[in-house]
Amino acid sequence: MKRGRCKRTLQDISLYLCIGVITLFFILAIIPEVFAPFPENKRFIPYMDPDTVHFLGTDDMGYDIFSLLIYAARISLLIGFCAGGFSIFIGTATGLVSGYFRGWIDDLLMALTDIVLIIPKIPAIILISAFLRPSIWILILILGFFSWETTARVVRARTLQMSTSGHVLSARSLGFSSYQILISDIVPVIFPVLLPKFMLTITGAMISEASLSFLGLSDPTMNSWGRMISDAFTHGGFIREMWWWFLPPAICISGAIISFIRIGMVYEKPGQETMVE
Amino acid sequence: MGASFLSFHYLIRKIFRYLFSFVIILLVVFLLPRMMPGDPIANLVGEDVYLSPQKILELRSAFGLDSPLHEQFFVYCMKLYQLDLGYSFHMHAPVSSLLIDRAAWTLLYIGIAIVCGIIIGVGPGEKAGWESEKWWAHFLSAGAVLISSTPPYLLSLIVLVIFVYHFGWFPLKGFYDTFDITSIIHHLVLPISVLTVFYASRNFLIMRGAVLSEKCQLYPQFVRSLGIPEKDILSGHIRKNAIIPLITLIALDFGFLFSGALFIEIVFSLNGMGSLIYDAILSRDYPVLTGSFLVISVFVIMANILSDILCIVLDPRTGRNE
Amino acid sequence: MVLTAAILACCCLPVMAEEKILRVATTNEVKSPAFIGDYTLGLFNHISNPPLMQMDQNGKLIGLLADHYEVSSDNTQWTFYIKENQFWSDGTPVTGDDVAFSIQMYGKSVPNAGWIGETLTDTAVDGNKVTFTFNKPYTNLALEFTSYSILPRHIWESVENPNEYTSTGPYVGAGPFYLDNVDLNAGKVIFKRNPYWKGTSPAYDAVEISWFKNEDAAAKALESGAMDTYWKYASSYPYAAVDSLKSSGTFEILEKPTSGLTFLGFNLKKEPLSDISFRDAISYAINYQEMVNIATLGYGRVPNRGFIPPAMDGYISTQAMEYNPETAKKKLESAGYKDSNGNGIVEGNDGKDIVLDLLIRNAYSREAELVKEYLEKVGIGVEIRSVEDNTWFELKDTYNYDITLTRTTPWGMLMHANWATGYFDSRRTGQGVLHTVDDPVFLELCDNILATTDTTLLNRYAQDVQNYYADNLPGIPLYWKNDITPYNKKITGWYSNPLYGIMNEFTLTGVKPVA
Amino acid sequence: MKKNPLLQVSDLSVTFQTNGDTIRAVTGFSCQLDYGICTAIIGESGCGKSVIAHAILRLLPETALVTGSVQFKGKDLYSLSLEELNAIRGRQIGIIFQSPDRALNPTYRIYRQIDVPLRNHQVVPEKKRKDHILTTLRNVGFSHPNEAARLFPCHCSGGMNQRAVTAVVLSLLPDLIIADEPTKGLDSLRVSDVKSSLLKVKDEGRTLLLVTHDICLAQDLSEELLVMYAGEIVESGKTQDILQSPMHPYTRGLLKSLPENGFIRIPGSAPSYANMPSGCRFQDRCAYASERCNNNLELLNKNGRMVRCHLFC
Repeated sequence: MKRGRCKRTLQDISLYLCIGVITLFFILAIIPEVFAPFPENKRFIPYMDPDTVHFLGTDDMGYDIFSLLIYAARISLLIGFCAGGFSIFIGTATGLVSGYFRGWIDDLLMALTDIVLIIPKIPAIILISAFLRPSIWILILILGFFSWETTARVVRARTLQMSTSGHVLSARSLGFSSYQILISDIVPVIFPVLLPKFMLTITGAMISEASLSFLGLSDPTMNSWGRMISDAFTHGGFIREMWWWFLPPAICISGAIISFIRIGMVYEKPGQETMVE
Repeated sequence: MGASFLSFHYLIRKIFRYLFSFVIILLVVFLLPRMMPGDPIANLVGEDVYLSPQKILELRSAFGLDSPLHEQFFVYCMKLYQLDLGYSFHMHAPVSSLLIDRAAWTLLYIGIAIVCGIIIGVGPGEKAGWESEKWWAHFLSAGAVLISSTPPYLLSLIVLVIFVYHFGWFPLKGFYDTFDITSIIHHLVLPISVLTVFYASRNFLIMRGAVLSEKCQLYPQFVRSLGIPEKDILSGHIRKNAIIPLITLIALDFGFLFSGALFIEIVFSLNGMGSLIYDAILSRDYPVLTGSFLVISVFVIMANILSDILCIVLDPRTGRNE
Repeated sequence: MVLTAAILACCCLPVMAEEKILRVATTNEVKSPAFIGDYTLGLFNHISNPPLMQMDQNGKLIGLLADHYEVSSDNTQWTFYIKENQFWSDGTPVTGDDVAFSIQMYGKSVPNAGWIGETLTDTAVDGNKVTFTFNKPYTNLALEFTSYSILPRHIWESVENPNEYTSTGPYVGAGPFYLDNVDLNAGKVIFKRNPYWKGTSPAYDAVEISWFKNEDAAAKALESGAMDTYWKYASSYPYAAVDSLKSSGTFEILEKPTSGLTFLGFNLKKEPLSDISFRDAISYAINYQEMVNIATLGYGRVPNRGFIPPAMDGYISTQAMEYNPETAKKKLESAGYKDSNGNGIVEGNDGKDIVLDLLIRNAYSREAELVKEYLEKVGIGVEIRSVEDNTWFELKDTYNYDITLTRTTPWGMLMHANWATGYFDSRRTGQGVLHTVDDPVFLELCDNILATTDTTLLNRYAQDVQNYYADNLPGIPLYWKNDITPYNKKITGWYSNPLYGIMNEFTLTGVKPVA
Repeated sequence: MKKNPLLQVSDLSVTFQTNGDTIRAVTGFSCQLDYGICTAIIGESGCGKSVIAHAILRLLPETALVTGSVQFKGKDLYSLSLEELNAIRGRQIGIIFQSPDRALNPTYRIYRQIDVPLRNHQVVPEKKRKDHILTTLRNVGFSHPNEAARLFPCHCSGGMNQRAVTAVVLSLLPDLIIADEPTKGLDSLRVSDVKSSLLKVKDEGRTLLLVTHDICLAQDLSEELLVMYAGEIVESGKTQDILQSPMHPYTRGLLKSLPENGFIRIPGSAPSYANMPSGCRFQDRCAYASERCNNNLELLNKNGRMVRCHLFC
C-alpha cells in the first residue's frame, strides 16, 4: 500500500517542479529588467571569466551572459508558444475537417499534409525570409506552418474514430449542424490528445528556432537562447571551452522543453480503472 | 471476403493520393529553388572576379536559364523521363553521379544509426512500458525525455567538445583519413552514436507509450485469464499492437534517409547529402537542389506507401472506417 | 635493368624512409575535384602549377614560372621570358608552348577569364619567349597573371572542356610539388614531391591541405598538433582562438597588416546617403576603438579616412577617423537633419524619420549590432536586415538597401585600377563589389590609372584616389586589421606574401623541421 | 472421505487503493460451488460481482488488496506459485469476459485467438486441434465455422464476438466456467443464443458461476443464487425459493423492479464505496429501516436460507 502512495507523490513533485520552471521562465520573459543585473546592451570587457559581478562572465562582445540569458527567455518562449499554437490550430482544423467530412476533402487535405511534410524546410525559410523582412512574426509563421502535419494526422485519426461513435451519430440525427457537432462533441473528446501534441509542437518550434539560428538564418536582432549558443559556436566559445557561455542557454532550452513535455503528459495516466466496475 | 476488398480499395485511394502529391511536389521542388533570390551564375566565380555582362549572358544560355520558367520545367520533365537529373555547373558533374556518391556515404552512417536506433530503442522501450513501475523504467524514460528535448546540433556539439576537443580520442573531420575500415570506423563512431542516441530515445518513448496504453486494454487481461505466462503476453499479443504507431515513424526515417543529418555533418565536418543540399542552397545550384529534393520526395512517398501496407497487414482496423 | 632498379628505388624510397608531411589546416572547402573549375582548388593549384608571376612579401611583383617581362610602349604587347631548366612532374621540359596554350585555354573556356578571350588577338612563341598582343592597353596584366596556373599542353590539349574536367588526380605540375590526390570524403588534398624539380629541394615529401567545415575544428586540429599551420584565403586565423593557441606553447604568431578590411558601404543613389555631409556625420558616430577591440580583439587599429591601409604600397597617411558623437549631431543639424518631433530620430528633408535599412550578410551580425547602436545614439534609425550571402549579392546589385557592411580582400583591393577602385567603380560588376560611385572625377581617375604603367605617375594617382576617399567617403572603413598566421615553432623558414599568405613557393621549398 | 467442493471461497474481501481513498469493493464474500451445479450472483451493476470473478483467478491489479481464501479442489489459489496458477487458469477455470469487442486481440484472427491458449495448455494433440476448434465454434453457434475462424474481431458484430470469446474459453474444456455478464448489451435474439450455449455447457456436466444483472437468465440456468448489494451478500439460497419468496427487502425490491412485476424502481442509489455506512448498507433505501439496522449484522441461517437483515433475527 505504502509504495503506491510514495510513487504518486514522486510524480506530483516532478509535475509541480516543471510547472514552477515554466512559471519562472514566464516571469523572466515578462519582466526581465527586474532580474537582469545589467541592461541588455551594456558592454564590458569581452571574454571575461565568471566572477561575483558577472555570474556567467561576458561574451565576445562584452555583454554580460547572465543578463543575456534572462532577456533571451522572452524570444525563445514567444516563438515556441506562438509557433506551437499556430501549428496546433492549423493541424486541428485540418484534422477535424478531413476526419469528419471524409470523401474528397479528406484526400485533398491529406495530400496537402504529405506535401508540407516533404517540402524541404530550409530553402523555404530562406525564400520567405528573403522576400519578407525577417521579423519574429515571420519566423513564427514559418515554424508554425511547417510543423502541423503530425497534429493533423493524429486529430484526423481520432475524429474518424469519433465520427462513428454513438453520441455523434445521435447528435447528427437530431439535426445539429456539423459545426456544432465538431465544436461541442468532438473537440472536447480530442482535447486530451491535443494537450500533449500542443506541448510537443512548442518544443519542436523551440528546437527548430535554435537550429535555425545555428545555421545563421534567424534575425540577429532577436536574442534567443538558440542564438546565444550559435554565437558561442561561431565566435570562439567552444574553442576556448567557455562552457559557462553555451551550457546555461542549453540547460534553459532543455529545461523548458522537458517541463512542457512533462505538463503535456499530465493526461497520460496509465488507467487502472478498467477493473473497478 | 469484404474485409480484404475494403483494404485493397483503401490502398488504391492512398496510392492515387500520393501520385497526386508527387506531381505537386515535382512542381514545388522545381520552382522553390528558382524562386530563391540570388543568381547561380554569380556563384560560379570567386568574390573578387569581374564578369563582363555578355559573358554572363553566354553562361545563362549555357545553363538554360534564359528561357521562360514553364519551358524550363517542360525540358526538365522531358529529361527526367530518361532519368537524367541534369548537370551541375557548380560541382562540375552530372547530378545523378553526385547524388549516388554522396548518398552512399549518407546511407552508411544514417542507415546504421536508424537500425541501431530501432534495436536499442524498441526492446527496452517495450520492457519499460511493460514494467513501468520499476526504477530502471523511470530512469530510462527520464533519460530518453532529456535527450529528445535537446536540439540535435547541441548534443553533437557537446559530444564534439568533450570527446574530440577535450580528450582528442576521435578525429576532427571527414569520413576517413586513409580509405580503410579502421579509419572509417574511427571517424564514424561518434556521429553514428549521436544519431543512434536520438533515434533510440524517440523510439523508446513511443514504444513505451504504446505498450502502456495497450497494457490497460482488456484483451491482455483476457489472455492472462487463459493462463498464458506474462512474457508470452508481452511478446505474443502486446508487441504486435504496440508496434503499429512506430511503423509510420520508422518508415519516415527511412524516407528522409537521404536528406542526411545536416547538423551532424556541419559539426563533424562530413560531406554527405545534408551538406551537399546545404551548399547547393547557398550557391543556388538548381539542378542539384531539384534533383536531391526529388530523390528525397520519391523515397518519402515510397516509405509512406510501404508503411501504409504494413499498417494494413498488421492492423485490420485501418481503412475499415474510410 | 637499371631502369627497373630506378623505378623500384623511387617508388619504395618514400615508403621506407619515414615520409615527412607538411600538414596545413584551412576552412576553404574544395567542393569538387575539378582542377580548373573548383574555386578553392584554384587557390591551391598554384603550388603544383605555378603561374607566370608572383608577389613578394612587400607586395612587389616578381617572376615565378617566368623570369621577367617586357611591355610595349602602348601597353598592348606583353612579353614573358620563361625560366630555363624547369620540368613537368612527368619529366618533359616546360616550354613557351605550354604558357601560350594555357593562357589561350583560359580565355576560351574559363568563365572568370572571359576578358582574355575577348581582348587577346595574337600569341607568339619563340623558344622561352612568349608575346601576348591585346586589342586594348593593360597596365596590370602582370598582376592578373599571378592567378592563372600554367598547365602542361601535352596533357590538357586533349581535354575538350577543361573547366568541367574532373579527376581526383594525379595532375602533372611543374612546381616543387605536384597534385597527387583530391579526396573529398577525407576532406584533404595531397601534393607529392615533384621528382624533376630542379629548384631548392623541399624538406618535405608531401604537403597535405585538410579543410574543416568550421573554424573551431581547424583551430583545435592545430592546437592538438595534428596540423602544422593554418591558412585561409584573404582572412586571418580566428582571433578568438589565438590565446588558446599561444598557451599551447608550440606556436609562434606571424602578425602582418593586411589590405583586407570591413567597411560601411553607402547606396549613393538614395537620399540622404548621397549627401556627403550626412556621410561625414556618420563617420563621427562610430566608436572605432571599440570596433577594433571587439572585431579584431586588438589585432588592428583605428583606420584613416583614406580607406587604403598601410599594407598596400602607394599608401599615404590621411586624417584619422574620429569618434565624437557631439560633432556628429552638430554636423547632422548643420546639414539640415533635425529632430523636430523630438522622438530621438532626425527627419530627412521629406520630413519623415530617417530609418536606414542596414543590409548585411549573416557573418556580419556582430559589427551590424554595434553600428546600429552607434547610429541610434546620434539620432539615425537603423533596421538590420540579415540575409544569407547569395541574397545579399542580388539585393546589393539592385541597390535594394541604404547602408551595408562588407569586406575587401587583398586581391579585390588590387582589382581594376588598384587601391579599392574595383569596389566603388559603378562600371564594374562582381559579387563583392558595391559599384556605387559614378562621379566622373573618380571614373576619369580610374581610367588614367589603367592607362599607364609609369610608377611615379601611378603614385600620384594613388594619392589622388586616397584623398578622394578621404573627402567623399564612399565607404567608411571600420577598422584596419593584421592577419595572424600561426606557425609551428618546430618548423622554420615561413615566408608570407600579401596575396596568398604562406601558400607560395618560397615557403614550400624553404620550410624545414628545426634540427 | 468427503470430496471437497470444486470451489470454496471463504471470507473474501477486496479493497482498492486509488489516489488517497480506499475502496472496499467486496467485503466478507464466501460461497461454495459443487460439481455440476450452476450458481448465479445477481445485483445492481457496480456491486462488485465482477471483482469477485476476477479475484478468484487472481487477475486484479497490484493496487488491489485481497484477503480471505479461495480453495479450488482443496488448493488455495492465493498460495500457489505463478506457474501453478497459470496451469489452472483457462485450463481448469475459464472466465467469459464481459465486453467481448475489447476482450479479443484486434490484430489476430479468431482462429489464432483460440489456437494460442490451446497450444499453451496442450489440451488437444496437434493434428486434432483444427477440427476441435471448428467443432467448438459450431457449438457456440457459428453456422460456417471455417469462415468465422478467418475473421478479425473488428469485422464481427457484438454477438459474433461474444460467441468467439465463449468459444475461446470452452475450447480449453475447463471444469469451472465463470460467465461475467454474458448477456450485457445484446438484443433478445442473441440472449437466447447465449442461454442455449450455457445450457449445453451445463448438460456436459461443467460447473458454472453466472455473474449477471439479468434475473430471468439466473432463473432459467442456476440452482443456487446469491444476491449482492454494495459489495456484500444480502441473501443466498436455492434460486426457486428466493425468487418465489424473497426475504431480504433489497431482493424484494429487485424482483418488483422486473417488467412483469410492475417495473417499480427502488428509491435512492447505492452508497459510495469510499464512506460505507456502518451496519446494514441498504438501510437508507429500505422501507423497513429502523435504528437497529445500523449495528453490524452477520448472515443469519434461516433453515438453509442465508439473509442479512434485522427483521429476521
